[in-house]
Amino acid sequence: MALLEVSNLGIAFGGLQAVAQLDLKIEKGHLYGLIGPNGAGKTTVFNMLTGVYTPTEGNIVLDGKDITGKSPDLISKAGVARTFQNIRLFNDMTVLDNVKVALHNQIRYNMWTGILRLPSYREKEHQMNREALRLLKIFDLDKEASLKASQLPYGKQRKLEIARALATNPKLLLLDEPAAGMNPNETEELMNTVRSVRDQFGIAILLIEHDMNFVMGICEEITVLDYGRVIAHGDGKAIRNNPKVIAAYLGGD
Amino acid sequence: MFRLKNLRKSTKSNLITFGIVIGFYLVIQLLSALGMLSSSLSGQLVPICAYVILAISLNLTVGILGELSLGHAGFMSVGAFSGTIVWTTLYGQVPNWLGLLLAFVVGGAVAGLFGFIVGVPVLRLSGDYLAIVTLAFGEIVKNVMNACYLGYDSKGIHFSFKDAASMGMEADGTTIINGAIGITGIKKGSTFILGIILVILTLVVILNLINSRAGRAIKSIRDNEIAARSVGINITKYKLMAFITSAVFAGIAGVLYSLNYSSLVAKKFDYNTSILILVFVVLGGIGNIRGSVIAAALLTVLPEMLRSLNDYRMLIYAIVLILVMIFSQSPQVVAWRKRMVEMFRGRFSKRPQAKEVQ
Amino acid sequence: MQFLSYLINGISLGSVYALIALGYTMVYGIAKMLNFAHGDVIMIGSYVVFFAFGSFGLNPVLSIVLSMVVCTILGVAIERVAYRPLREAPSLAVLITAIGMSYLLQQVAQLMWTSNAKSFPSVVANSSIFKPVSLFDGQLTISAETIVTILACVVIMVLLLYFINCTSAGHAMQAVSEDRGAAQLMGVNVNATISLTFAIGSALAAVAGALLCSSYPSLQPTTGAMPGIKAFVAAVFGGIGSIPGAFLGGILLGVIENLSKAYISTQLSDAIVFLVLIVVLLVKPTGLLGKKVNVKV
Amino acid sequence: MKKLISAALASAMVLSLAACGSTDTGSNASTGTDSTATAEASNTGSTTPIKLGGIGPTTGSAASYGIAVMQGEELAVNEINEAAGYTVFEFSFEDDEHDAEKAMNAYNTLKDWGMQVLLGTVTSTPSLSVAGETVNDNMFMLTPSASAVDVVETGDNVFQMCFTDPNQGVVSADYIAENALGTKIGVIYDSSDAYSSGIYTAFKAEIEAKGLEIVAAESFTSDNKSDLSTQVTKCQNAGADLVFLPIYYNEASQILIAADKVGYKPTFFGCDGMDGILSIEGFDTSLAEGLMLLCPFSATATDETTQKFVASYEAAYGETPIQFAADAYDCVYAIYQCVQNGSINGDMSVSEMCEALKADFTTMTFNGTTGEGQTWEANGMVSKPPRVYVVTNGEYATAE
Repeated sequence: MALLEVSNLGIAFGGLQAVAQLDLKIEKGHLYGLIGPNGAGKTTVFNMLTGVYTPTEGNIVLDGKDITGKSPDLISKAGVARTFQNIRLFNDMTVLDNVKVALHNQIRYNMWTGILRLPSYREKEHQMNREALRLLKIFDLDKEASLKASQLPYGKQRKLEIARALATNPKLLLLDEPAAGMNPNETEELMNTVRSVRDQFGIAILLIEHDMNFVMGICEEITVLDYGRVIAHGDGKAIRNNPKVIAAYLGGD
Repeated sequence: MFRLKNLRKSTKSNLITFGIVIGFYLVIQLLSALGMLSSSLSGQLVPICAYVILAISLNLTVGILGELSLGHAGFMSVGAFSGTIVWTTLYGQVPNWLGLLLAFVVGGAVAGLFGFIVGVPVLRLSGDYLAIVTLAFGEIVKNVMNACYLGYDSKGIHFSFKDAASMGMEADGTTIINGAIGITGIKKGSTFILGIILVILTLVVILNLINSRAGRAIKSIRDNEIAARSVGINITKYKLMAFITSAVFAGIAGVLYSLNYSSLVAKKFDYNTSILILVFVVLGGIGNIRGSVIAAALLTVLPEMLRSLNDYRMLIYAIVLILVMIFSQSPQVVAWRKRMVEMFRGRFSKRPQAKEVQ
Repeated sequence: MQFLSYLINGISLGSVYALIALGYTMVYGIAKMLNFAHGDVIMIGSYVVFFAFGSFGLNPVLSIVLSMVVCTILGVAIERVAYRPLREAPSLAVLITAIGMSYLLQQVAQLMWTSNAKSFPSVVANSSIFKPVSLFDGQLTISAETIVTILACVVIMVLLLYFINCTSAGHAMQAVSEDRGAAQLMGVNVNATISLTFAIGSALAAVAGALLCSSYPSLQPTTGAMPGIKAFVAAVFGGIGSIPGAFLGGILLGVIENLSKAYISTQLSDAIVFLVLIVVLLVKPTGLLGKKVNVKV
Repeated sequence: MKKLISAALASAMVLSLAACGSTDTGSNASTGTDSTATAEASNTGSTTPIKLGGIGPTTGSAASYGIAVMQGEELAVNEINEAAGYTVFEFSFEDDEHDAEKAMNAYNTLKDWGMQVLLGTVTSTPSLSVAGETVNDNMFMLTPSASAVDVVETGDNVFQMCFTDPNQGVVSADYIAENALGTKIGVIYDSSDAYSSGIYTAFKAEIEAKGLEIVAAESFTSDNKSDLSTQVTKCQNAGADLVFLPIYYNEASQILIAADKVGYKPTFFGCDGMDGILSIEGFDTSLAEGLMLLCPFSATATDETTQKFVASYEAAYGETPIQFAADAYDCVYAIYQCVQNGSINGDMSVSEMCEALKADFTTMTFNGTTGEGQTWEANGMVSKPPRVYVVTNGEYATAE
């Protein structure tokens, strides 16, 4: 069975059908791309997968568990993590704390342990620091651990978002335009990082990206959306040659 | 390497805060021992402690959770009334230390309960709407307590929302809360040392909470609610945790405050008091606990220090408030201040000045 | 019949709240700040009318115009000196400054005019146009003040709606309200627009002050504070930022307050008003006529 | 850097406050002029000034009452000092904003100044807290206007110049019943105010004991007092032919105007807080025609003491004194009577002075602007003949 199975997913806002009849199947460890022109409903799909929006129809099954319409925090616990198109970091918290927040459900101790500084507080905090620094190191952010997140340059903020998402120990990672605003060198570097994350953590990654080189370069499977509906599905080569996709991107009728 | 440095940093900052509180206590003790402590200052010590606790606890809601509350005095009020009822009814029947302990526990618990009752529905709102609902809560508490008549006699407890006569008490009855007159004849239970102990307790609990797993969760909600949910934070739980903790300490501060005076009226806890506490928090720096401690203490004594200005006292206070806000918060003024500081540094430092850019 | 008389009392009070709430909602909707000093501008305006009309016997309309001029200058000056430097600062900083400004105005008023209450002469009492209306053989009287206040409210509401929707300055206001940065890029003079907002809000405060004190004639430096808060509640109740909402909220608030005084408890009427507010906001978090704002993820 | 600043600020604050304590701060109406005159020494031979402190609201919503008291006390002190030819009293008045906490601060500030007798506080709620503290310090406290009965019950060192609230309620009820002023009684009172609800509670019990019926008991609070029309309408609908108003004159004037608007003309009856209604700037006094009030003082009384007081008060402050000012004026003269008796002088400690004044007050008879032959009981309550005035032709006239 696939890691993520989405069937007949749809959502309407008022009278507007933003996404309809979406089927997705993502295997464990796969790198999967979701592309489409602006306004095609890609981010809306992410929002449904992570519980920000409640789908009006269809099912989302993660690892055999139905997570349709669950709240975002429960979906996070179930193993879906994400980044955001417009970066959403905890700006007034340090880089390290950004990651430690995401370890919330991984390393736990209760409120009283914290307030009374019971012995396990120290132990757990150390464990969190170690784990967080390990993640930051992967993204070459460990030197900036004590900076505020808002003090990081743009590219590093994107990376921090990925590091934070990984801290929740996901089975599936959703990346919303991870390469937006990056120059070719940075994009290249990011591609390597994404690949290595997949290899190191053995997780599936679903990403939205406008940079075709990026998508074609790393995604093993791609689904194309237009006006909220799937218009194509396949590997990079198949998509590139699909006339419907070309039409959609060129804005042809 | 880094880990130790980071831990040390927050611990060091907290230790300075405790140092300031203990230092304040020691200075006061010293002045007192030297006979240099004025009645004016000694009379303000307990209220200062109460306001410091209120400012710290409100900062948890405003600065750490990031939600504006204009009803903090409401929690203070329910805490003060419940704690004072416990204290006056138990007075003389149990040892004083036990009566005090119970008063504070009950005051904090009742305020916390109200925090829960108010918080559950209200925390779904945010921003100015949350602010206005908390303001409404504070005003409801004030109006209800103002119209509340409570007493007991041989037949049991009597209660009315109309007037004293409607309670229908026997002649031998004792009135506890007498409407607008409130509770009178309260035996003084609060002392400066008790106040300082409670300030330290508040600091320990709130600082430790902030620097723990729960505290990070609360801060993450403040910084970005959507992202917080996406990393698995149960925002309702942590919003409530912050809100209730804040209410509990407001209640405790209320008890500390009310047991310092022989009478207690609901009118005291109106929106002006809520706003006063908010002023402490904003002036001290939103989210800055140490700032709240210092601002609450300074702003409590400021109007007293201005007494010699007579009629112009509150006028000057208002002007100071506006100027301090502009001076500390306006981006332009802050930038200008920085430039001035640099200029002075440049002029007085021995280091050669940077070359002018061509 | 009794119910009707209570209802009229409620509408009378509500129309005053509505008038004040219009000013509140304007400033909030466009400058995005809670102007806690609004109630105190009302108080200053009332004093101006009191002296112009009551002491110097100026024509009531002229007195109100004079008061509008004074309040406009005052409102713009307050915005320029106290609020503008904090425009980019955290919104709480502006809130505290507004509170400081509220204290300041009250203190200045006390120093200038003492704290002794003044009995405000009704600006419409001897008017030849507006007369009290007597219904059911005199069993029910609607005072001239109430009629004028409601008329003023409706006229001002219509004018404001016209101004905001049909003039270029009004469009600029809407643009600033939607997105200050974008408006600036589009060439809207944000400072001037916000000043204009304060000017209009303060001019409305002068009218509100004259009518508030005509209906409830006790003028003290603290007169504006509580009606100010209540009107603010009314504005939130109706959906803050919405002009018809302020009108509806104000009237409803006055009616609820007076009916609970009449039938439930005079002591708890405020508690009931605030309770209704909480319930309304929980059911409809942006007020009765407020727009729902979606957060884009 | 920031830490340094905050630490510096904190220590500066502590030090400056300590300094405030050790030196006398300037005070509101300090009349402590250089006391060089020694010729006409008092009976005991000591000319050390006695330090009188006053507390009341001089800012905020109750400021008009506090300021009246301050002026009344100040006037009396000045007159006495001038007449005696040396500084009998030094006087300082502190603001309490009608708030218990601020009143305690004011009290402590006055203690630092060296206050020996407290003439305050003006309003009941702050009084209750301050009275508790004066008991601890054994400082003599004579309040001109804080009339809650709890104030004097706090301790035997606390005395009142005004009638207690229950006393006013009872006397009003008796007067109304005896003179058959009304059969159906309406009441409008301020439920958020200790003074007003205190009178109402006693009034209600007494009037019902006299067999009269209260048909409408309406209240308002300090928050919703701008609109009092519904309360008036309820009294009108209940058919009340006498409306009892145990409230202050500001709100009373609103009620009179509201009643006039709906054409409601019952007999209105007020207590001492009503005095001042005729001098409200802009108030149409014809609306108050027939208004009755139970009040120990009237600015139009013809006795010599009152006339002299009214004349010098008007000369000094440009306004007609209200009962608050008169009670305050009497407070100073009552203390002065004890000085003339030789029972107290400025060299006595606070506690000695308190004991001497307690002994004097419970035995002496005092004639002042608020009544002849005033005496005090050991519990601190004053006993003086109540007077009822009725407003006739825009003036107070003694009721028959």
